Amino acid sequence: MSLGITIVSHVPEIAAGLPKLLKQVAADVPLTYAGGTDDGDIGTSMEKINQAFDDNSADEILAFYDLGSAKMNLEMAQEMSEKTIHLYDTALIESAYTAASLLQAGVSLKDVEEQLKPLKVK
Amino acid sequence: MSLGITIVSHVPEIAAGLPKLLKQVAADVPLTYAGGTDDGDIGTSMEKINQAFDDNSADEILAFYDLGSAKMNLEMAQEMSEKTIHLYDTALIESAYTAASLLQAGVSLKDVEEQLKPLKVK
Amino acid sequence: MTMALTVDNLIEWINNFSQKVNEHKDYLSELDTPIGDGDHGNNMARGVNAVQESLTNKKPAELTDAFKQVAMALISKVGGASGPLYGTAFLEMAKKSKDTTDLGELFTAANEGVKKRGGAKVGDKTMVDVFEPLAEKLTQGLLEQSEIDEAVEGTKDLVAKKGRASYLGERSVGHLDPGAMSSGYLFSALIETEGIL
Amino acid sequence: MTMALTVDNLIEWINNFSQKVNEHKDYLSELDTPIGDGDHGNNMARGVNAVQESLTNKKPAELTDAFKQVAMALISKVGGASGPLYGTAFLEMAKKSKDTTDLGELFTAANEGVKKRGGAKVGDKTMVDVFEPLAEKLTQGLLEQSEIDEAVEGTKDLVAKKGRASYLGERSVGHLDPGAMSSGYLFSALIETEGIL
Ligand SMILES: Nc1ncnc2c1ncn2[C@@H]1O[C@H](COP(=O)(O)OP(=O)(O)O)[C@@H](O)[C@H]1O
Ligand SMILES: Nc1ncnc2c1ncn2[C@@H]1O[C@H](COP(=O)(O)OP(=O)(O)O)[C@@H](O)[C@H]1O
Ligand SMILES: [Mg+2]
Ligand SMILES: [Mg+2]
Ligand SMILES: [Mg+2]
Ligand SMILES: [Mg+2]
Repeated sequence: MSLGITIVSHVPEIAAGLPKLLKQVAADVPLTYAGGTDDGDIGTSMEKINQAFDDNSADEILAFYDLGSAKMNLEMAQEMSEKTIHLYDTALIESAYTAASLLQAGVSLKDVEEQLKPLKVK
Repeated sequence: MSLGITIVSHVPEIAAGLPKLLKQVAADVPLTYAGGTDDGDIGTSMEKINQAFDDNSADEILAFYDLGSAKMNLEMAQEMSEKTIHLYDTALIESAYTAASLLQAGVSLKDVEEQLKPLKVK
Repeated sequence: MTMALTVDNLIEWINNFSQKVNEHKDYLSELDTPIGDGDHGNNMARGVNAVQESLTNKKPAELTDAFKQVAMALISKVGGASGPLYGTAFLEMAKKSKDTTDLGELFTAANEGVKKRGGAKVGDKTMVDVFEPLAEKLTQGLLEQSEIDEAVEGTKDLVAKKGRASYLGERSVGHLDPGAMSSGYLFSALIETEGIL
Repeated sequence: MTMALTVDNLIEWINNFSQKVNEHKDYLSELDTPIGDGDHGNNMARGVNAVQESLTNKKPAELTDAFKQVAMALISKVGGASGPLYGTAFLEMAKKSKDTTDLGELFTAANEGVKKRGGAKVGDKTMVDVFEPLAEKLTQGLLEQSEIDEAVEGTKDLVAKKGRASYLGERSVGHLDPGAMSSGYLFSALIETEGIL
């Protein structure tokens, strides 16, 4: 069972930029992202999130988001996806970075989640 | 005494993208950012941070950052700046968004800081 | 004596709603400015225009399909929090429409969906403050414009607990909730649709 | 009998350091891979090359200027956490060099600066684990390569408490700290500089 990460942000640049930070410490962790609305404006898109889940080579995904409305689209995509999607209400950048470093080091999902707990901010 | 925000990220795209999210809710709050190293690689640059402080039209600045090494460069820039710089060890995106909405609504620094407290994650 | 919901009057209802949203687009965005990001009118207009395009391109054969088409267009095109929320409302109506055409029951299901999706309850200064009391009125066969106005106006004095406005806490008091206003249009559009109620 | 620190042997020392960093660039980045982001060698190489350029372009007249030029080049060019840390170390030496040329005192000041800048203490698996014991050895006039090796090697069994490696917690054990290694080169370069100790 492989574990991957999906980043969801209202801003296309943030969604595309964060994986660059994560790649540095997690070259082997499958990373995908969804940023902005269908038209590339500020917002989120359930379809883009769906696509990011599909494009991720892992079959179990840790998903991180910025603001509340992203979470609603994430949950709709989660309900539609065949993959197991874990959603975290944690600080986007900080928790994605933590998860990426730990997954790269081969840490189990349970232990990753333990380290994400103090990063819950929403 | 006007209040502004400066965003510091290791990734140029994140630094440039986050203000787009903030501008939506805080059109009148002075916002500047510093992202990446001098060469535009992943990292931070004290000089870029300095410049972001200078370019900010406010004379008192709330500064937010992503990872620990950004904080060190921020502190060096803070020591060199003539402005009053407040540094927060809070979730970058979430706390910058909170601060921006509140400053736009005319909330005092003290009250903003009160609302930032639960967002401390580093 | 409630008259029947049909594909035709559903489309008319949705067209009425679209017209109101487009007419009041700037007002909805204005309401969203002090306590949000100022895009609710643009979001909703983008959404309802996509809905109209969808219903025109492919006229639904069944009520369930009609509700689904509305939901999918809103989910795809709105972009803001109101997208998954209105989308969920119409998806729940689509599901429920397999068993009933009663608008009270349909809106009760829609309201439950919105509450589950967004985690808001009555009093949180959201569209739930319009959906919940008016679903009740529909069930009682008592929906009137004055009730709609009252529900929308009632959000003014509330402290926002969900969505972007919640960041402002107490400072959100004194402003109408934009999503409550657009929801008000959805119910008004119902009243203005001949033979649906 | 400590010999004097001069602008000339300071430059020679820094040149020796630069050479070591460039020589072991890939090794430093390799050390940074399992417990960091794999860039420490590149960061330090970029930094020391900028230092050499600065010292060549403008030969400093005074020790204080020399330390300052080194600091500023590192601060500008390193890019990672090690930039402000080494930068602070050399800035503190610049300040201290107004009062003394004693390397023990200079490195004690440098170590205090690094600790203050990064918040690390001995045992946190950082460059402080090299700076602090070796500043002490310098003060006692007892700096030797074996002491340097021991300090660097000692970071292997530690749990990282600061910097990127700290995200891995217990899993950082078994790996040398890259910043400790590059700091080791700084002290080795000192030993290899004629007449400075
Ligand atoms: N969690 C929630 N539950 C219920 N309604 C919500 C929630 N979050 C936001 N809303 C509604 O959505 C409206 C804002 O919609 P919109 O401006 O389109 O989205 P966004 O806030 O993403 O820009 C609010 O006025 C409120 O009625
Ligand atoms: N807070 C800190 N205090 C002291 N030393 C630190 C701290 N953070 C990092 N370091 C040192 O910096 C080294 C990493 O430097 P480098 O790889 O250049 O920076 P980055 O981690 O930003 O990529 C670590 O091996 C450690 O010795
Ligand atoms: Mg909005
Ligand atoms: Mg919006
Ligand atoms: Mg590194
Ligand atoms: Mg780095």
